[in-house]
Amino acid sequence: MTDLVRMTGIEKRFPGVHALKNVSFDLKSGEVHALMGENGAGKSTLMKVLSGIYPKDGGELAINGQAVELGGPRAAQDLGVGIIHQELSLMNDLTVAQNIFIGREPRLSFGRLDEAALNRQAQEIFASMNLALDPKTVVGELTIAKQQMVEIAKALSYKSRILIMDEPTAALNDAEIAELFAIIRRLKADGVGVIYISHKMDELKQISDRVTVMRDGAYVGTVAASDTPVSKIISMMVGREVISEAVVIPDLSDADVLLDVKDLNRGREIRDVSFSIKKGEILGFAGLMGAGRTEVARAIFGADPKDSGDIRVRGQLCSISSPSDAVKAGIGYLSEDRKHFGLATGMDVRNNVALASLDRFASKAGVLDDEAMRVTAVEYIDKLGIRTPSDTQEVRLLSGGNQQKVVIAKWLYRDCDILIFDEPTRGIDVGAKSEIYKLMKKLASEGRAIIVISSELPEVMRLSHRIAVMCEGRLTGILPGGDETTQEEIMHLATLRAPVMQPEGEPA
Amino acid sequence: MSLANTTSTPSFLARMVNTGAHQKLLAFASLILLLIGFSIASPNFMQTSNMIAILQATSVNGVLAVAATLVIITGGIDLSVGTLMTFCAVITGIVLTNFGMPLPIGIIAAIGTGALCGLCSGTFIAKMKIPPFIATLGMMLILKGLSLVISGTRPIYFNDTPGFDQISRGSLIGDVLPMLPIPNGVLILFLVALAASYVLGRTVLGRYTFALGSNEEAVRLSGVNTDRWKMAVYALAGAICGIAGLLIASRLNSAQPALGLGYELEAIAAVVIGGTSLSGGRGSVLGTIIGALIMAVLTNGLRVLSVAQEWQTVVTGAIIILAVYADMVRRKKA
Amino acid sequence: MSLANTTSTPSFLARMVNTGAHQKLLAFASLILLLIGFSIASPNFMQTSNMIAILQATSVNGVLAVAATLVIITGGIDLSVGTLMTFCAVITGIVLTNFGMPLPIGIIAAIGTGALCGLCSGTFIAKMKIPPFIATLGMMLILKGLSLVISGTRPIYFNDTPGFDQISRGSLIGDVLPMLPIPNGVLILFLVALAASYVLGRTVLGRYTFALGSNEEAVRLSGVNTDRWKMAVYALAGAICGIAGLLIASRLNSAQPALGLGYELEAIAAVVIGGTSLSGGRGSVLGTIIGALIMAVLTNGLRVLSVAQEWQTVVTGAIIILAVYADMVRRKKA
Amino acid sequence: QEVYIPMISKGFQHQFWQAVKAGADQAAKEFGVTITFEGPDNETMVDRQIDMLSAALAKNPTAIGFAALDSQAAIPLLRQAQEAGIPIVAFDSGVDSDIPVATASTDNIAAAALAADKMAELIGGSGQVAVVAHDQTSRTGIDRRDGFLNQIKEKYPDIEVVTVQYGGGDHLKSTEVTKAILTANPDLKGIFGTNEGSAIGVVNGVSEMGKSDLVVIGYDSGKAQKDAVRSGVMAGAITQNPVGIGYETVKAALDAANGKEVPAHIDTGFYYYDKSNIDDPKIAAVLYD
Ligand SMILES: Nc1ncnc2c1ncn2[C@@H]1O[C@H](COP(=O)(O)OP(=O)(O)OP(=O)(O)O)[C@@H](O)[C@H]1O
Ligand SMILES: Nc1ncnc2c1ncn2[C@@H]1O[C@H](COP(=O)(O)OP(=O)(O)OP(=O)(O)O)[C@@H](O)[C@H]1O
Ligand SMILES: [Mg+2]
Ligand SMILES: [Mg+2]
Repeated sequence: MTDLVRMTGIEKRFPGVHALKNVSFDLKSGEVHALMGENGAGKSTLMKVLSGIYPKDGGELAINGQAVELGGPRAAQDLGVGIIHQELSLMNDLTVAQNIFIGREPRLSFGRLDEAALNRQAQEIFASMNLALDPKTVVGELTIAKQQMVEIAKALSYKSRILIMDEPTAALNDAEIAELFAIIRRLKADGVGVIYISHKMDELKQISDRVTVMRDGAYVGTVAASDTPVSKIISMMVGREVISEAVVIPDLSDADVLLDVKDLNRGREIRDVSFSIKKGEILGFAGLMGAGRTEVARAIFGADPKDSGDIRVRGQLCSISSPSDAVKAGIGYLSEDRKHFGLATGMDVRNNVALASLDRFASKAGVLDDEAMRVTAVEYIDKLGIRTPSDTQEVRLLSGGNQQKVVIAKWLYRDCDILIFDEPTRGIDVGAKSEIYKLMKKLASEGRAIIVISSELPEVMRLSHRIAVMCEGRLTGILPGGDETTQEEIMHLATLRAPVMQPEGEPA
Repeated sequence: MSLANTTSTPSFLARMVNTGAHQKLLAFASLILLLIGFSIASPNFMQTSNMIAILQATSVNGVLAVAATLVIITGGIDLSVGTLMTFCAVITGIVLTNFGMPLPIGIIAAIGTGALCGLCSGTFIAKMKIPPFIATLGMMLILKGLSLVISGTRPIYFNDTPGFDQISRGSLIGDVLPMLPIPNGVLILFLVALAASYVLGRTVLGRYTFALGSNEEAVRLSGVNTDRWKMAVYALAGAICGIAGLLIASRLNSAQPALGLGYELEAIAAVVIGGTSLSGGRGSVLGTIIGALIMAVLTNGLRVLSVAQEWQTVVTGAIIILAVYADMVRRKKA
Repeated sequence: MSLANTTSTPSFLARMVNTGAHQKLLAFASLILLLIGFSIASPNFMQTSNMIAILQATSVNGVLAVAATLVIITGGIDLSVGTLMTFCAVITGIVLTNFGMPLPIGIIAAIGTGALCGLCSGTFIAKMKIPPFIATLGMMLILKGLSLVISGTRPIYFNDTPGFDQISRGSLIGDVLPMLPIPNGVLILFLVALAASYVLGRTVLGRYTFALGSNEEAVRLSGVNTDRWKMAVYALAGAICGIAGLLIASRLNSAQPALGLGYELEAIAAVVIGGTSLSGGRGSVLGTIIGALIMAVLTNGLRVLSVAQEWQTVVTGAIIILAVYADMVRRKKA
Repeated sequence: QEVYIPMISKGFQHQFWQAVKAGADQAAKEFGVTITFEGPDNETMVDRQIDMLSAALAKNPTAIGFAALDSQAAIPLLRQAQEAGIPIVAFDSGVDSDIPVATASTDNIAAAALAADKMAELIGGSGQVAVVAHDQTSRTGIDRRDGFLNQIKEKYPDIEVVTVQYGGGDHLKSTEVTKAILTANPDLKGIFGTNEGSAIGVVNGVSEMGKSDLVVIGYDSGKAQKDAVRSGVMAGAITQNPVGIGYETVKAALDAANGKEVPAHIDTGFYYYDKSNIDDPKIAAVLYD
């Protein structure tokens, strides 16, 4: 087999960061080569060098055996390099099909667009992905998971020989991941080389042929995926073993109910959702993409208006019409979309950590104590292992996983009694993940109530004391956590569609 | 998983009306309400001649607002539309009156000058990375000064070019349908709007216009030469300002070199009232035209009602806020 | 995992100068270059009296630009700064001249009126979700009209309030240091800029100003009452316009009700030349002051050189573009 | 039927136009007619003025008073009015057409020439002077500037007009313009300000620069200008008779509508006033606050 890509001695520096130190990497035709490493290890940066977005500061890059200097993304595309970016880079105001074919629209004469062909071709790609998506939907209206699918479709449409996938499954759940893997296998069979970046360790064995590990911007090693235990790879990444502990379900029979949601409704997205959560409990929310979990969380938090429904905190009826009401009532919500809803990306780490709690740093006259903010930020940088040159670095310059940690830090510091985490570990590396799990468990044991929405079933199962499952806006059931519940049971509830004609008043 | 059903693409006109048809019809409602209100308040308002006066008053502003729409959809802004219009008018005046060229050359000169100046702004913005506000503010001042310089600070009259005033004042429609003496200026506005709508909705340039405003970086990362397309949008907007220059010169049968300042704000206001977002990525020419009509109806109606001038200003301000507010409320409901 | 290196927080003043100190110093370079250029071109330019005249000319515009800076950092825009200034001046005139109140009441009236009108704009924007451009355009027209209405379209003179003109024209510094007769207007600009810098850099309001411009939705989802803070920013900007109203009224020893239109564009230009981004989230008062100085030096210098008016406009436009371009190039290098 | 006469002016907010409006209002009251008075924000907005004229025509007026911003641009609409039998009276400036039945205006060129004579007299027939004008392109701006410049050129060869700069009639801008002129020309002996805003700007600029020996000649009146003349900061000023212009326009319009003969040209006159004659009843009558 020929080497599609050969990178040797790649160097890249940013102000204050030596992001790539003498990194080597190669890719063969027809293989899936996984690239692993902690948050901020330099994976995305290496891929951006390969796809012509960043110029490299040193080293050699050969594509199809030819040494090349890439002048820009177009040059890389022309050499057959396609990339799915870690951070979604879509045009929210355009439709799905228009996004996929941006720059390569089917044209008629005189620069006219062939919109019919555009939609048809997009539809063909979706069909090949087994994806139900109207090509004419405006991208901004899609959930983050669907947007991720659009990114994948876009990358596939290039029919690239070298396909880079930077955390394509971060926002996907098992069903979609299975579809994606089927696609990857087809591509492999066609001789496409795939570079696959993910923090989900279980995916490695399923899909990859070789694994390259990076740490702190440097190359650590390359191993065959089939005969290397995952624990070995993890220790290569983290430099130590990561133990995963099974969930221990505390006895909460005497605990007070902290949050009680009754008959929450909003349009077709949320239908009669009722549940309650006790002090010290971790309630997991499972469901397929678009099941309505995010919608429920946003409605409780006051981010979206609700049609009806009562929310009681500690038995007290709360009228929550805005997030500030929710925070006052002691509810915090970590959004699934950090870029749009979680971070003030132009501001620095320090301010983002303090964003929900500025009042705590202010004197009566409203003057801020910057020193106290710095101390706090540094404390969380340390606690969560946020990789940043300083607490005054703008968050947009951090790696994806480190940005996620900043959002988590913001809510940890706010210290709410009820915390809703929507996809909290999106893009977070294994080591940090288990740290975050530990933190959540600690928060719960301190008497808080935690809701975890996650598309990763193992995550839900490893954390939750109880598991709520949603399908099409309805809460289809609440299962006990721990070993008693199997993935199959959850999946059954997650696909439990409502009968077409649901009789009035029947419980969901 | 099921497959989405493929629907066929509707015809262009249907699409034009349909793109967020709901919204547009609702914005239309503010306009209709204004028309009804003024008709009730004054019997003189709803005359054919006054309706035509309103349309005529919209023509120049409307064309400028269409130009501004294109730029604003890319996420930029164009403060130079008014003075560019004047500059093009002056150039036409020189070509036709001082050089005695035939009319078609004058028309080409106006549109060409507009495109060229637009291209300049576009180059400043795309290549030199100057913020659109500054680049077009600079152009606005440069063109304002140059108009005065090349005209010798004097108006240029088109008395030697018979028929020049017919470009805007004549009425091809009126010649055929005498009851409907719609001036050509209005016809031209309509054609410009239709063409701009077509470009936006159906061509590659239009697609990139929206894409640039939506997420320029993503477009660039997709390998599109964003600089070139951005320059093209500004050049097209400039060419449209050239048409506005012809219209105003024809309406005044003269090129008034000092005119044009303040027109940019009115054009941008029409665009925003029409529902185009100043942050780019969304907008429509139809909305802009409705926005321009709202402004023109408001101004004319208050005058016909003989409202004192200082109160006209107050009421105009209040109604602009209310119209947009009503639109917001309706959109939320829709 | 590495730990971020902990740096200690420098003092406020050091911080003010240091926040992107590099950049600011470089923006300063354009200003210095202009000063040097004009000094060489005209021996009359570099006189103390002319330097003071330039500072004096900056004072009103500078204060307005500071107000605009706050709003622009939130990602908004304020087109009403000029007419609000006039409105506040007129209110002061009525309070002092028509009602014969003592001076302090007049000062409070101006600032209070400004804050109230700013709060109105803020409410339209935050509560009624009207785009800032439209809300403040509406306010601009409303205030323009109201100034004429309440003044009876006549200027109001402050002859009965002795010392009123000293607010801007007197020189407390000059009384102490006769060689440095810096007018109070300039001192006030300096104080306003310092206060606004402090608010932006050190207070909760300032932090939210930046945060709103950076990502409003994220701030809202952090449980912050974004509406209230946004209204506060507009109110503060309005109060600063009130100060500008006092300054201009004092300089003209009268409230001129027709003045004010066009000042908004100059203010915004100063802000953008000073490096504040119109898309919000970043900016500085120091930059704005430099921007306002660049504009004032340019205007004064060209007048001192007796450049013909039409060419003054052309050159101003070109230099604005060049100054910002030079800034861009330098920043990229830095 | 109600007699309605719209006045389409060149401006609105300026004190000069407000004085014209006051005269028109006075006539309206006296003759029992309804008037409206409108004008664009500044004197460059030729097309805006035409839109105003269109709206006025929609109201089926008895007659129209019109101060044209451009001598030709409005002719088609004026013709339309003529065809509808609506008489037009031009005021302030004429129109290149015989449609207006009368024109009530001031001879700005002669008035500015008078300002030049006074300036020459006061500075002793030689030295440097400057002009702070209000507008580069409007009729009044051009006439007053050129009236002054031509008179100086023709009659006073020892006087040099060093610069003409424009402050847009804005008090503050005119102040800054004046200061820049004074900086550039330390030997300047006099400045002519061509309208109220310009003249006040000159006075402000001169006083802010601490110059006391400068001859300032203004134009129009207004409280500040009258005060400046009284206190001697301003040597004197030209005044037109804006109240008279407004009054005569309405009167002529009404007469024309009633089929009476009206004089084709109504010269409302101009005067030079200074400390000595400012309280003269004839002068005081044409000054406004
Ligand atoms: N444009 C930039 N400017 C400054 N620093 C940057 C920039 N881009 C990346 N970095 C830094 O380079 C390092 C590597 O980042 P990179 O995004 O490659 O990490 P990653 O391995 O993809 O991490 P993750 O798993 O969190 O996505 C990080 O420390 C990051 O903060
Ligand atoms: N901004 C939006 N505009 C329109 N529809 C939306 C929007 N956000 C979500 N939806 C729709 O609401 C439904 C519920 O979506 P939601 O994001 O709550 O699902 P979820 O269970 O959180 O799944 P995911 O794993 O995708 O986050 C879906 O049908 C989705 O398409
Ligand atoms: Mg990454
Ligand atoms: Mg979700």
